[in-house]
Amino acid sequence: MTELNPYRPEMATVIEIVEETHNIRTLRVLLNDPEKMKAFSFQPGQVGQLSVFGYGESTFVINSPPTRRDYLQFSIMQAGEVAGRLHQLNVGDQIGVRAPLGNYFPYENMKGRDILFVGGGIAMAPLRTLLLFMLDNRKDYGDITLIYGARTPNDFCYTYEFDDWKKAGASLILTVDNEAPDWPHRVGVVPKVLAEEAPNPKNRIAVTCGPPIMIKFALAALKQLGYADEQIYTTLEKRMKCGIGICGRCNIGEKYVCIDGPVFSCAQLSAMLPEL
Amino acid sequence: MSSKSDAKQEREIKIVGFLCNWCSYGGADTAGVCRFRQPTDLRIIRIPCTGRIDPLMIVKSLIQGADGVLVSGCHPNDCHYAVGNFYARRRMEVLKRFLPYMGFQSDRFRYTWVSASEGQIWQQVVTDFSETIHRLGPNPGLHQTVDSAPAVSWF
Amino acid sequence: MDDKTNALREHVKGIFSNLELVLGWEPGYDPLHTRPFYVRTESDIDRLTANCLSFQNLTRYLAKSMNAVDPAADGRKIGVCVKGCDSRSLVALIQEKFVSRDRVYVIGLPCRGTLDARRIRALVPDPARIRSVNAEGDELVVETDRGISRFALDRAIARKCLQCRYPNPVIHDVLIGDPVTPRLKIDAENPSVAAVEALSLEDRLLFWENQLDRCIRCFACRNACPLCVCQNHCIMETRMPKWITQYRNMNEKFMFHMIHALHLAGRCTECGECERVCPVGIPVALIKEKINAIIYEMLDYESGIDPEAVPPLLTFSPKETGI
Amino acid sequence: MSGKIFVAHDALSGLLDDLSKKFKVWIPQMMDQASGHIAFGVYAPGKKPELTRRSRLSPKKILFPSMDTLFKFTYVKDPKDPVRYTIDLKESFDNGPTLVFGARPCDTRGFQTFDQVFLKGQYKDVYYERRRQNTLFATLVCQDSDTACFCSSVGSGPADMTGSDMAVIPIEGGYVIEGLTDAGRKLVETSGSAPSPEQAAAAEQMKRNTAALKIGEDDLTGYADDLTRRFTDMDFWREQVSPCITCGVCTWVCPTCYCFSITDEASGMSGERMRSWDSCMFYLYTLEARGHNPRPTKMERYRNRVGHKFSYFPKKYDGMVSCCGCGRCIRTCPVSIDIRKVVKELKETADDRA
Repeated sequence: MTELNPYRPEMATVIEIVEETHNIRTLRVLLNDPEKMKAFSFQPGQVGQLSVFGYGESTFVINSPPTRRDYLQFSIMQAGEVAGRLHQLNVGDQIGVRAPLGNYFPYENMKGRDILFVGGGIAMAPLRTLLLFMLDNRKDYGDITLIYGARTPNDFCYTYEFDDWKKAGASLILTVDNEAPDWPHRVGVVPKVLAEEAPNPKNRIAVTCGPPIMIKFALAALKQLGYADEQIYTTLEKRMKCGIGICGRCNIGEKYVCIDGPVFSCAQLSAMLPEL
Repeated sequence: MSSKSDAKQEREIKIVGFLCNWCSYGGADTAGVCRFRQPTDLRIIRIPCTGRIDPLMIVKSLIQGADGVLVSGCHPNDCHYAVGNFYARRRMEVLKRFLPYMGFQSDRFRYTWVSASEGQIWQQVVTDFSETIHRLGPNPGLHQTVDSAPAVSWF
Repeated sequence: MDDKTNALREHVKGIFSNLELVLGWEPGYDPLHTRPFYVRTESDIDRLTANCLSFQNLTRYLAKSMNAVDPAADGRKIGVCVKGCDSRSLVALIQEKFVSRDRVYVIGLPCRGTLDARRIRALVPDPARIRSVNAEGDELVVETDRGISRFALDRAIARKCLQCRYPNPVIHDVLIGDPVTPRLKIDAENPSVAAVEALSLEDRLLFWENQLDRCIRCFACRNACPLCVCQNHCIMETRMPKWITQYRNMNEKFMFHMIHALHLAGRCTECGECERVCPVGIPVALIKEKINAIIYEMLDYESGIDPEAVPPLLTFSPKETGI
Repeated sequence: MSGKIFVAHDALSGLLDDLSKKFKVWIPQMMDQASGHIAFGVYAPGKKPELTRRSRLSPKKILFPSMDTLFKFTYVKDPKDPVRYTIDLKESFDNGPTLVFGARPCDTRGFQTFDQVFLKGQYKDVYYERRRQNTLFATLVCQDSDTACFCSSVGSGPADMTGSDMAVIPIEGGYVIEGLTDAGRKLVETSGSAPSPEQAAAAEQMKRNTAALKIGEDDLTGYADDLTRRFTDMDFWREQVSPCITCGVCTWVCPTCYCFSITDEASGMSGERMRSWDSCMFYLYTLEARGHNPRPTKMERYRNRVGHKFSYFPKKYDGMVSCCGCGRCIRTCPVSIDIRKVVKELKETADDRA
């Protein structure tokens, strides 16, 4: 096979598994071909299709940043057939990877500006890749603030990294939806905390990602604070099969989330047909 | 399903047995404990009650090439759950009468009632059903392509 | 069905203020086709038609496209036009509590048979441009670009209609037109089923394989069926549980039709919609007709006659013997 | 040579016999007499092409099978350490030389849509590409439209030979077959004898007459923005699709509907990944793993179908409508929904309708 077959996955091995929460786990994988692993290049925000042969394929964002190349990291929430199977894998198991796919966060345009991350639950994954990328290029960016919410204190991912993030120069605001015993941080849904915190929109870019309902209210809260559409970026999620703009199901009007997305600015979103 | 004579006995016969946990599975156990001689063709799937049987399980087994399907549960009125086998009885009888209409040999499917103490009867049931299936030969399955087929005109 | 368009419109006009909407038919894209139609406003009533082309069974919309169980706040009902066969589906839906009797206003239309577009295309010399289709007595008159053809109505009506035993609605709030004499007696043997049974076992398998091999798994038969009520949870489409793979081979096609038929055992009312909508012309209803015959013989039950009855495979009788 | 041959009616099977030695030849044929079901099937001696009546199913499965294996996989255990294993992947391609004989212009034109999506995008679909490169089309100049046909409304016509390698032109006594591409001409020249001047003239005349026919009353291109305007008018969509039973017939019979699903089927240690036709009319088509569905009802799903063909596709591909006007969706729709009417009414305002 000399020509490139976009449906053919690269074989990869699971080298490490981190149980993040009761229903989210992180897989760290390495492509089996060391040459390909070395040559693998991607941008923050791009996704990969993970295959468990016999179960199917599913899309996950590569949440390790391009600046750290020891492995590719994917975080998976248990939902559906493939994700369910990914949750049963052990270190050493073989999976297929088709990556990188899709577009990425326009981090060049964000240089020199303050950054606000707004995330909820598993949706921290796409933010993590950009956050770490920025922390690894810290001098290029201004203030970096992260508002991260989850249902309960046990639903946060990457808790073991929070200290590193802070040390690297990010301020973290954590919140849970409801009061919880011994919870030292904020309480309330993300959009509410966002409104209370009111980060100044001047020279700032907001990147938000979360469940559809959170996005809806977070966008409203951001606009309330004076953020312009061009200042807000989000990622979209759709059911995908091919991931390469052919199979047809992830379209919003003439845009395909798999190749034209998953990253969209709010300005792009308002120009698209309202079918989320 | 037509049995081709040359295909007969070419491979091992496989019979799927759906056995109720409370009666027939116990019956099969009793037969084993008593060391009654039994044919080895049966692959047993334990089910909680014959009421759990979806006729589609039987159809799927036959389509996928099982040579025979045996369903066995508690005697009517003896169901562990009181009424499960009353439901099952109707469904399986409808299926049994329906199979030949679609071209399946209905002898490949049988349902019986055997209690946990009836080891001897279980031996007879299995032996008899196994002999029936051996007489019919392996299930040739569906034809994957049809070149010519009989026409039916209804009006 | 004879043309009852005017009588139907008149009746609906008289009662429309008490109704939320009326399910009826309107002309389709050409004179051989009809489209189900929701009469939502007074002005829609003049689009209604009711004739030998009113083939769709509208009760499927009651079960699958709206809530026909809970009463409306203003007490208005949903009007639904039913032929004899459709009324049986309605009864079955009432039995299974997908429709409540008080919620619907049933407009019964005695029916002498609906046309089968495929048979007509085979009968007229120039099927491409049909201008009009009309039943005149026992004759069907088809006008095409090349002229007028006439032939016996029986040559052009659907298979289910030729063996119709319930041409008159079994329940109705109003009957439009006079009752019709059934073609077959209630306990008559199903002639199509008998024709299949006349084949040998081997031939029957070949016959069904040949028919089902054409299946393209479009699910039209399933979706048109008023009693296939699982909708988006159908086991044909789920992978958990996985009854069916994506292979398009004989095993899967056969299995699909067995699923469809067995899930309707004791429930199918022989409205023939599955067969009519099949784009590849498989006699889908013929499978279910046999199951109905078995149940009639075994349990003396017919689906869709008595709204109070329980479908026989959803109940049992400890006393029954012989099975 | 002229690149044209004449084939008498009684010589047609002889020609197909010859061609089927070099090609897998697909012809429209009668699949079931009782229901008059015509579809494309592989030619074998004795089978008769059905060239006077339209096929109910389109020939799209020839280049885009309803089920297509992408690759086979096998779990291979490491004999030294049975917990470890590797996975063996084998791609499979099925693409011998193929000839489609007797498709209508609309059928052949349907593949233009496929070409845009499968070959000219950011990623190339190698499975389709290989089949496409190995397939020739001998397309029939179409003589018999019916009330559902509307090829002229979407920029085509009954003599449109876009994408065809040969034209099959019916004349008195037989067919003139004319090579249109290099491959087509080459094949034609080695397959028979040239027509007489009268026959050639009759064929030219037939082509001209057919090309002058207008099949379908309205122009259905240029509706891209009307759909956008109508997008949120749910009353409009409710009225259009109330009768829809969300079966997938329209998408299954359509020569341009290309959406597919990819699934794994395995048993034991091996299995295959395959793609199979999928339909945008199905609820599960867009259902996400966590339960959200962006197109939960038939209104959104049908809107997407119409939008895709008449708005999104033209916006993306230079005005090209992804509909070939064959009318199959209209003809086979169990509830007689007419896509021409829906598209036309996109332009009407609320006042027009009242």
